[in-house]
Amino acid sequence: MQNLPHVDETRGKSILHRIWYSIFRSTPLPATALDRSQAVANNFFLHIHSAKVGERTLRFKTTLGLGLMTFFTFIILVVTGILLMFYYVPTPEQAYDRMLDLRSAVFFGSFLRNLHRWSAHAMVLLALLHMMRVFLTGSHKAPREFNWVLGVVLLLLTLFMSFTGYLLPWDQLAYWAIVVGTAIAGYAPFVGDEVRFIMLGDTQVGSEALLRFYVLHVAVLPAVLVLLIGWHFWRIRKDGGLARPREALAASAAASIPVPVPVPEPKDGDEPRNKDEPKDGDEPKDGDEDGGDGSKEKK
Amino acid sequence: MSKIETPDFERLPVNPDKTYGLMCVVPTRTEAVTIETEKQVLSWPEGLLRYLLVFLALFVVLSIISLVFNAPLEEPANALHPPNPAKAPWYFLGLQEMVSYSAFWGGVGIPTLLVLLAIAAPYLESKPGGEGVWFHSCRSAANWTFLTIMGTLGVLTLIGTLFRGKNWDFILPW
Amino acid sequence: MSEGNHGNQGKLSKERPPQEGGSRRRFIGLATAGALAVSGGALGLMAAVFFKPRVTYGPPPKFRVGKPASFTSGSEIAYQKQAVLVRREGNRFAAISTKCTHLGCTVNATDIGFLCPCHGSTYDRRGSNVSGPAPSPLLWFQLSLAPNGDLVVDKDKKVDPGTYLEIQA
Amino acid sequence: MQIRIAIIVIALVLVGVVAAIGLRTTSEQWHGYQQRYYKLAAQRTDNPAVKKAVRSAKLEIKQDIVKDFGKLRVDRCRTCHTAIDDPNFKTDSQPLRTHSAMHPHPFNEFGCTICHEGNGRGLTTADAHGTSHFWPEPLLVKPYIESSCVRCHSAPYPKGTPHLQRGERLFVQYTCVGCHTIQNVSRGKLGAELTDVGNRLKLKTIHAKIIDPKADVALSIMPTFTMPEVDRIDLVVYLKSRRGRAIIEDPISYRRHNKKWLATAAPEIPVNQTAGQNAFDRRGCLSCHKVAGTDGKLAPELTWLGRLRRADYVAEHLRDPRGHTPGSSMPTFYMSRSEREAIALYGQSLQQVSVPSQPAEQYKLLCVRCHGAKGDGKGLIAHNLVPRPRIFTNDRFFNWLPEQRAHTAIREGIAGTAMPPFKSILSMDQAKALFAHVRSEFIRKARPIRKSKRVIEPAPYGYSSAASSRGKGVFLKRCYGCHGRLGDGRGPNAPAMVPRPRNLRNHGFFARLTDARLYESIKYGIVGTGMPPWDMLTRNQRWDLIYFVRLLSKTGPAVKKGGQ
Repeated sequence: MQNLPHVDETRGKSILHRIWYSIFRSTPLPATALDRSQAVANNFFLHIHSAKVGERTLRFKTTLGLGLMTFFTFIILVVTGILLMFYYVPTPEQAYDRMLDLRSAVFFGSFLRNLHRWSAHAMVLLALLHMMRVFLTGSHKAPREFNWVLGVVLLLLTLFMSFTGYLLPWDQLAYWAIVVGTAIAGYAPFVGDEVRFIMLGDTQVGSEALLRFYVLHVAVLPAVLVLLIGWHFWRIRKDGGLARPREALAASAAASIPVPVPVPEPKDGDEPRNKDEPKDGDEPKDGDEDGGDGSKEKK
Repeated sequence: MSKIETPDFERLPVNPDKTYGLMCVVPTRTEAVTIETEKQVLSWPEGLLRYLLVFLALFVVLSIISLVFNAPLEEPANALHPPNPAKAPWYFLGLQEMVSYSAFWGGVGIPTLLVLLAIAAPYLESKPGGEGVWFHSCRSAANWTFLTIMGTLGVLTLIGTLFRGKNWDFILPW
Repeated sequence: MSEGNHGNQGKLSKERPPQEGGSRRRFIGLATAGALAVSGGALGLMAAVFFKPRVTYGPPPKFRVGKPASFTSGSEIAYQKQAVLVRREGNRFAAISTKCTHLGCTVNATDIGFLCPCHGSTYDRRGSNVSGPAPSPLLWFQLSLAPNGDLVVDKDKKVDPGTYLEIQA
Repeated sequence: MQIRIAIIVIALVLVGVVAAIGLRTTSEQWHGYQQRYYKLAAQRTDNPAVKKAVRSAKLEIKQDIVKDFGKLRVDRCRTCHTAIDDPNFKTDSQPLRTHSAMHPHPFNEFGCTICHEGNGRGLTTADAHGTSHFWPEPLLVKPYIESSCVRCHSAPYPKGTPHLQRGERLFVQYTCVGCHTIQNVSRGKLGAELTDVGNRLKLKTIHAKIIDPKADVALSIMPTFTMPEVDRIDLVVYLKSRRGRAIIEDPISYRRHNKKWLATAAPEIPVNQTAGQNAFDRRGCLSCHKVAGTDGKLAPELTWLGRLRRADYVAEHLRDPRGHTPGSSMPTFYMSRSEREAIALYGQSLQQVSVPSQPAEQYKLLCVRCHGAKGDGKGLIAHNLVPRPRIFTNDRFFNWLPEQRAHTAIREGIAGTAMPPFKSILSMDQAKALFAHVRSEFIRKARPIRKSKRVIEPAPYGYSSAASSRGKGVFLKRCYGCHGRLGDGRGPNAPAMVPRPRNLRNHGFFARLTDARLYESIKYGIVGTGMPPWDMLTRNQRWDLIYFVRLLSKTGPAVKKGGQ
């Protein structure tokens, strides 16, 4: 092993210390600027985030916290969704009865189902609002075009996620929404009927459709969503953080497009380069509007 | 590495086996995303505390909603009796409203165009300016176009949600 | 990987930032942590109880076997599905598990006790393991009387071997 | 610092919210019921063993899983209704009350919802009793619970089901059998099939549909029967009990039984007046028609049927009412020829009528039921008649109508409609006086409509299929908007029109109509109705149209020649 700092620091300390540092690689409650930067950089979940952010980035007015909230609803949905899976059976005979069970016989089931359902609605709403925020602040423009495209795809996935979840209770609301929704898909030119047939696995909504929607809802779409959300966050850093008003930028060349500049001489107060992002330059000032996946590590 | 003066390794002793840094791969020049113009704060704790606040607020609001309103559960699915009206989830009611005029254009044509338009938006709006500012005057045309589209969808959604009753007839919600 | 950037880290200030109202801040921090721990704990606890089903769909552990009078004295009636044998001796009733304590085969009741067909364990009439690989006696379950006079076996409640329910019939 | 304060505030709110969640999650309605039961049960029992068992009982969800009867039932009713098998709770109020001893079905073998319906999985009152708008099977209470017996006990129904048995009789009595099919019971083809209506509709819906058939389906043709509420309840009990194949019946014997039933011919009866009267009563004719004091308030009065219609007319009408009088609301009953003839024979005996001398009294006796006391065409039964009765207040029409045609209509009736010929009741003079009365009473504006000289151009050629198909072309261009593509008087404009456009397929009506009158109607229109004068058509086009109408109504030479 190389002589990493914590190895030195913990040598001869208690086993608890050693376990802590074996996991987190930084002090539990970092108080100094260095420790705090380390805490962010050394953490699997936080390292996607820069160690420092612009003050403006954190201002509520800048983003209204919408992207972050969308992400948090997704986290809530994943947790409640996994719990609900323990009592759900994706068959037409059982699905509805399981809903009734969740409402009556399963302890805490009613609240979890409510939370899942309302969070799903909230996620769609928040994603839409987030999209509006991004557009209205011009944050989709170069160099952030592709992240906007990712965002559009994420929005569509969110809608599809919500739609597939809609069928699972197998009640009238679900059944007819799916009948109508898939019939709309059937109007797609040339491939419509095929697409509808493949979506339903049958000519009409039945047990095959329920199973397919279930698999999409609990496995395929969440996996794709997680992947794309990660990409979305990573792109925020790569694209230079939140969009800033031009007036706030130096009038010089490096406006919004990364341009090669000479390595500046290190000055006092320089930040440590993030280890994973050597290209970020000496001053990682990329704020992070959405990179909050570290909340669970926070406390 | 050679260009950077050897720092104080009191706390983080350098690994003697290490002979290169990634920066060395880049000859003489490196890329900076922007030039620092604003005040920076440490994301731990300033950022994370705010994230925590947002999360807690969101969770509290959703919990209260879940406590007060039960998730809807209607009759068991019955392929023989469509409810009247059979409505999709609210976010598709704009679509359903359009579908009630034309199945292809409302359900496939216009939505596809809108998605393509959304994807193309940043490429269409290529003139720089107005980034990071709410309703910047130099982007008013784009903003108004966007708001008009979203507003139209919103109005359609509202009509589909509130103003449509049995047999998809117009009704007043009050 | 992590060594590449050591170069700059030394430049970071190692002093603690000046604290405004240190003790107040600490109190708030502790209170917040406490409140979050309490709510998180409560939610976690409820989520944990969530996993324990309050109803099951298999054969119910608590089942009725009819009126005591329907058992003749000295009878032993085996309930295959529930793997329970109900015995009447005089006015005393008992419910004995017929599940072998070795590996769970169903034992057969005989005149002299119980025999396990799988690995040859034998038990006496009281259910005590006599020979074979069985490590412990057969379980005895609680018998009780429902208000309408039915005998109820509750497989969730074990009683000491030899515990009989006495009913003045 | 502000942010930290905000966080602690919201964290404290969270503690409160979580406490509320915890409270909601851990406090359940049934806890209280079970606690009360255990306390009372221990007090009331004398048996020490029971006392001990009850004292040590803990709160739990009690459920009965029943797989034997159709679908899987998970009934948790005993969680609240803990006392149903405890004989010490006979006089308590629900939920802690002993189940009535009348039924020999042990609840652990049958469950509860098989008889009581409701949501067996629910654990709150609203949920379990299915009072929510969304639960398809709300709890059945007396007397509706009788309908559940039929799940297993097919006819003859068991004791203790008086409402069910009466409902079965009422289903025939109110002639429901005429329109509705229930497999192995009735063969009506006009209304919805009711074989499994008990599975499909809630009590409330069935009830509401009988009270007002048009409330749910605006264009329903089912008439609104007047019946006392007790009858309606029993009918609902009977209808709720219709659940298709009973659980105990295996599919094969059900099909065998059904096949046999389908092949059963309608019973023959002797063709005489007494048998006819019996059939007339048994068939429930009076649940729609009126004879003397008994009035179903839905169909024409038959008190003097023998004076108006001949027996063969009645028998033919019974055989196929809607074919005979297109648009009639009367269903086709499954009757043998002998039964039809016997009823027709009985109809001939209905002669009793004492015609008052005053035209006003005559109008009250003979005309009010259809044309209405105010002459507005809104008589008691008007909405069941197709075409609707003439509206006397339509002064434009009646000022245009030649007087003599009105007199003929009274005396001869109007074929193909409900207007009967009164010639055996009213003399020509009486008819004239009656119409004079109608004119003075209702037709206010005596403003004669100027009649131009009517020129009826003679037919340039006779009927040919080429001519009628040319007529069809004109028809589809000019006439379909009102008369409908099929010529059945149900064009897209028809619903808004008063009077409705004529059904051009009404054989009876058009058989009486001369070509000349058809030509006149087309050329000059019919004043006071939606029929405009078709001036722009040529003579040949008009005749082509007439030939097409002849074809539609099967009154043309083509039919006589055995053409189309």
